[in-house]
Amino acid sequence: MITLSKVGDEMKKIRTDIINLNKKVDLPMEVESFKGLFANSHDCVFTEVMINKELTVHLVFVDGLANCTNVMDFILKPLTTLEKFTNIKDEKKLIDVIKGGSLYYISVKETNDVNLAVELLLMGTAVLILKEAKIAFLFETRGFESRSIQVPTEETSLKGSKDAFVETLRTNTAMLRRKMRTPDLVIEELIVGKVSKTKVSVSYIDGIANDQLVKSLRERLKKIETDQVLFTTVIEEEIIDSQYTPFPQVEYTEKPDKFCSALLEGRIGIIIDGIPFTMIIPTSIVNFFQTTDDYSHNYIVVSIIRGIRYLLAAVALIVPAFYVAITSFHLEMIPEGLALSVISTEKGVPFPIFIECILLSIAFQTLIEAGARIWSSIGGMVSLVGALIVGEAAITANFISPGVVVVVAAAAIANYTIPNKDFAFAIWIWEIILILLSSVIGLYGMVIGIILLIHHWAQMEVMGEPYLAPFAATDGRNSKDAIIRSLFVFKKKESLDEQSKINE
Amino acid sequence: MRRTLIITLILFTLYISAGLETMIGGRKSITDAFYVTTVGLDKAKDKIKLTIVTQSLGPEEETEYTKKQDKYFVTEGKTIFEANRFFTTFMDNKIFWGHVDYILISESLVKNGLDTYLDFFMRDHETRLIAELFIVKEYSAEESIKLVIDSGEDITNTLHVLKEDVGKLSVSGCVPVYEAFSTITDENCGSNVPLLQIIEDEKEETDSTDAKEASVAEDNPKSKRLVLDGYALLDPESSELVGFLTGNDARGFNFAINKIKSGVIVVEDPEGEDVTLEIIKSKTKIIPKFNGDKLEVTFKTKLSTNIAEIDGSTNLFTDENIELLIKQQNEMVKKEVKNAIDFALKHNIDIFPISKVVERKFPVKWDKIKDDWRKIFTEITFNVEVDSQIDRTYSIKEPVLSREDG
Amino acid sequence: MLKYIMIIGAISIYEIYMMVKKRQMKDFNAFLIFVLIALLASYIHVHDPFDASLSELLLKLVKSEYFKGG
Amino acid sequence: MVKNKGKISVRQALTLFAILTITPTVRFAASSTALIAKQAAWLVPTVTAVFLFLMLYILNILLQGYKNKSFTEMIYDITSKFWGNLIIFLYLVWITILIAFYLRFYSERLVTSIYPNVKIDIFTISMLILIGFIIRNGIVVIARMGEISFILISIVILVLMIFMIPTIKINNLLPISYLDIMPTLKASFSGAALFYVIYLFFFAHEFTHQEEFFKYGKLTLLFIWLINTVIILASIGNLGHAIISRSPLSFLIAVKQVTLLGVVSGFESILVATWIISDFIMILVLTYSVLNIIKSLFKLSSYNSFINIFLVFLFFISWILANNVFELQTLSVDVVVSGNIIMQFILPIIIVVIALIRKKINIKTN
Repeated sequence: MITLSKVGDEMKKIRTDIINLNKKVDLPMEVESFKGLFANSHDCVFTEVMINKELTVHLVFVDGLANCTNVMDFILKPLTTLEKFTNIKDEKKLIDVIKGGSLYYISVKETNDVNLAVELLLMGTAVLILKEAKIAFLFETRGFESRSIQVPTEETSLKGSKDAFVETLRTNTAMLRRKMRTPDLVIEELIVGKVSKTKVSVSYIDGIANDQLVKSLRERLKKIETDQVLFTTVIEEEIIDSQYTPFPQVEYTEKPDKFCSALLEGRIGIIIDGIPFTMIIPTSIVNFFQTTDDYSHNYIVVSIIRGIRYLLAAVALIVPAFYVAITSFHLEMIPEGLALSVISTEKGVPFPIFIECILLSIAFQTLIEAGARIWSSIGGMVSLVGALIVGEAAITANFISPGVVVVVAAAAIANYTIPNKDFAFAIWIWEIILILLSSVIGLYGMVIGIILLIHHWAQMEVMGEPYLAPFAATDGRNSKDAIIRSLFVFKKKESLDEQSKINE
Repeated sequence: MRRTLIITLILFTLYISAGLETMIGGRKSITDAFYVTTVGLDKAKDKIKLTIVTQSLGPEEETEYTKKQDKYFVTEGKTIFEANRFFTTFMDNKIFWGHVDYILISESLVKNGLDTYLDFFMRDHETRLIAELFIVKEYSAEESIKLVIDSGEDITNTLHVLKEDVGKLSVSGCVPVYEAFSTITDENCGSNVPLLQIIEDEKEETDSTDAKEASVAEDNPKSKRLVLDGYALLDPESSELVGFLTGNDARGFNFAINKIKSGVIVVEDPEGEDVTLEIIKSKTKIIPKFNGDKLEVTFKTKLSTNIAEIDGSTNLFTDENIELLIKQQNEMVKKEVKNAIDFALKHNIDIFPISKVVERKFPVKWDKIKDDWRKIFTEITFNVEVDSQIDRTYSIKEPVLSREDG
Repeated sequence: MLKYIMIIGAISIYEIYMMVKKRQMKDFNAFLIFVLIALLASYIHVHDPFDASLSELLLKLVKSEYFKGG
Repeated sequence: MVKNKGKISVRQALTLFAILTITPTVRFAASSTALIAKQAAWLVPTVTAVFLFLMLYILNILLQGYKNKSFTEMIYDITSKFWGNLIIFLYLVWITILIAFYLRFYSERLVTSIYPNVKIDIFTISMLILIGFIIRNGIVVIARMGEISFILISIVILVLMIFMIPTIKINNLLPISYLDIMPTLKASFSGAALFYVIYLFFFAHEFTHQEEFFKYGKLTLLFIWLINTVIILASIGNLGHAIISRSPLSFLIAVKQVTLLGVVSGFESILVATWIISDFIMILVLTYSVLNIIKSLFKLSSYNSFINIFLVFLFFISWILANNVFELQTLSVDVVVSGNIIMQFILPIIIVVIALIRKKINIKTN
């Protein structure tokens, strides 16, 4: 094993060039070039192989990406032990022999382009460099550790399939293929990220997905100028239209069945290599109220539950603001009995009700945040400290009135029922905005807030699809599945042809 | 980015202006409000005396439960609104009219007409039109409120119980403000308002013995108490007080206007012993008929009762005896309804109101006669028909006193 | 009055700036008319030169019963 | 992806129309009809619906004859340049007055109903700011907001109705005889003020699916008829025509009496909330029409620079319009109703008749 510690300034410059400008390097195909490029990287292995004592070739591969056993068994071993090779005197013969298939490897490539060699090297290929001929053979020896398919962690499902996407792109696409055995399933791949060179795959079903949508998505993805794609938002922020909104515009899923059913609805899925969450676009507000489990339960039950979800979202959004409005502006709207109990709980609390509401609302969010960040070994402490000590003490110390606790807690719990957590957070932000508005001028302020929210949704579009679809701007079509989950029997009628017609 | 900026700007300006109390004076904290639940209106020389009862929480005790406590305040003013404003001079809390449940008006005030006082309750945006109206006989509204509160009871609750139990005897009724208003505005029909009376326990009256009406502590023999008995009837045009219908006459009126829920009729068996019947269902139809120009009105009452108590020993459950009971019962009801009709004819006010029935039945003819309805009303011939039946008895069939062989 | 003039002035300056920026100067004349109307309206609102509101004038025109004390 | 970007479908436009009618309905339908037709007031919407049906039929002829043209362009095409300018100017003035009227009424109503101590300007100004902010997004966003508001408002009115049904007294709604024919017909004129559909035609060039106008028009008509009837039924059935005809906010008073199970009350807050939304949509849509008129009348390249100045002008005109709410109410009864009949009913019919005579369009086009 050889490592080169001496790094020329020239090499350094070339390296930065590659990163910054995505430029092709102009280096001769020899082992020194590789040594220069990977000077300080100890995981890059350079092996000198002596064939027939006179002939020396260099083998380069990245330890961990390439499968060492394969390299040993199928490249090194034949080269040094096989009679065909031990008799070779010059490189010309060697090339002929390798081309003749004596190194029996599935995909062997011959190239004299260093760029290609480097690119493939970083994907786990072993590079066999011939010094004089200035060419290299590339052996597909990819084989790295990857997580096996496991049960989804975030989206639990009662009756649905239990497999979840993993970090490896190829495994994920294989999962899709297994579920949808049709040549219409198209899986395109692009490379995004100047440094990370991440594979991003765009999948859709040809004939169902809108061609224009696919085209514009492809263009948007190609335009992305970024160093890395290690996080989903890097892609998300580039492909959405409205940047200034707390509301999610891309649906994430780690379940292949959900992904596939989205494809069948004519939507487009994006899988990023290295991220076990996939993105689905375009989305509209209804998508955030649906779960995959909806489709594995009785349709009447699911329809009712979906209706309740919308109602609860409205409760989460409005109730604290409404409480503030009626207790500080419109006393005539509180029933008498309730008014007296509100007064009795408010006695001695120093803050106005809206400040209590905001404080408590933030406190609930604090509990969530603390629960998410705390070490799992002491995780139980959050609920203990938060609910028991702080909550109880705050009420008994007259910091916060029980009435407000009830209202804000009801809103918070209603908020947690929203299936999509990104959406739930956005609703929470608007809840606070509404509280602020209604603390200024009561019900009127609240309604102004609601109008602003409706406007905010109305002007949002995801890849040209209205965010409020199918409640608005769809001409009444395509709205069968919004609140009421229709039977699959009915759905079948508007099979694939119908779908593609709608999406055109 | 520009859009977000604009939104933030709007929100910020709105929020800043929250501090400007001069601009937005609408905010009132709930803890500062005093909820008025009962209002009393009285006459004091040429002014109006306004009594308000507010519910607030009593002094905190060691237990968690804090009892609701009534407090009352009195002011005077030329109008109700003025009197209301005077409260602000000595009360630290804001008076809030949104939860007024009962309005008590003294008899002396209604003598000049009720309509002038209803306006305040109709106009104010806080008050609800479902508040119930009561007229207090003889005493002032303040006195009756004082009476209840001084005895340690809750006036609103007392009135509530009285109102809830009004159907047990059916000698009075409930009239919310909006209903009173719509009858007062109708020039042809008289309005009725339930009557609150204060009676002293010593001179007990026969028709108000129901134990639930007693609202004063029982061990105080000389105490006065509040009963809901009868109606005060108002003139259709001026809405001035014309007279009272009390006791069984009021029940007759209730029979006529279909407001009977339950009640007690005591009749005699063949031997002269009392048999008590309980009214379980009553329905009256007012049927107007034109004989030429002359109007004939029939009150057709359908009644069913239960036998609730038999004091004698005769077996009543024979066809003959039941007939006898029914006959007596018919006569009693007929008499009561007739009394109510007599009252109406005497004062010449259409209290039932028959005008509405005629309007519904003969809309075309009504159009011609509506202007001299008051004259026509005096000339109406009234018929009262009662068709009653005794439905069932309770757990036992034979009277307790009956022997095997008579 | 002064604050209204200031508001109208500020809006006009902003809008004219936007017009210049978007090369829509052919709208300028019409815009000027509107500014003048707005100024006129603010003047009427503040000083009430006719001593009557618009609805009074309109109602007088149709001989409404509103003025008959009924 | 949505086809026809920047345009709205006829269904969306008619949804906006349905919301436009809700504001006047809630405001005065019950009280103004109860004043004239008394207990028979609930029949008035049926009569009005007949007129509205006729109106929709006529407008359908016009719309089918001119595809992708706004009403101003139609008028220019049908009449001469001079008369066209005059008619459009009339519309401009009238709609401006209407907006000012509704703007003022909306703030007065809030102040009388739930904000007795608040300065009126706050509501007017905040509404204008909101409109100035939202109107820039164009008709597509307005239409979408309209659709969502439509769902919200319908649900609220439906729920309130369900709560009000038990307390409706049939006696308040009877008798009905031939004597009620004349008052009902007379009262239907005040209902004619509901035909705001013509104002939507000022942006008819932004409609798609125009051939569906009549189909969805009938559905909208059904909705309007239902809402009107139900609101009048509920108001008069609960409180009687005597109170309703005296009350400036009749439906609110009726809703105030609603209690659920004798415990839960205060539903008027929900009603007030829908008021604000429907008022907002109404003022928004009418302002959009006016801006379109201004654009074609002055041949502007864009109306964007006129939004702010027009809204400022609206603020003043809403104050100049009336001194107090009584004037406003009298104006509503004496002027606005008849003005509306002329501008929304007679004038469009005349235009269509002229168009038919001059053979610009023919009935068979639809």
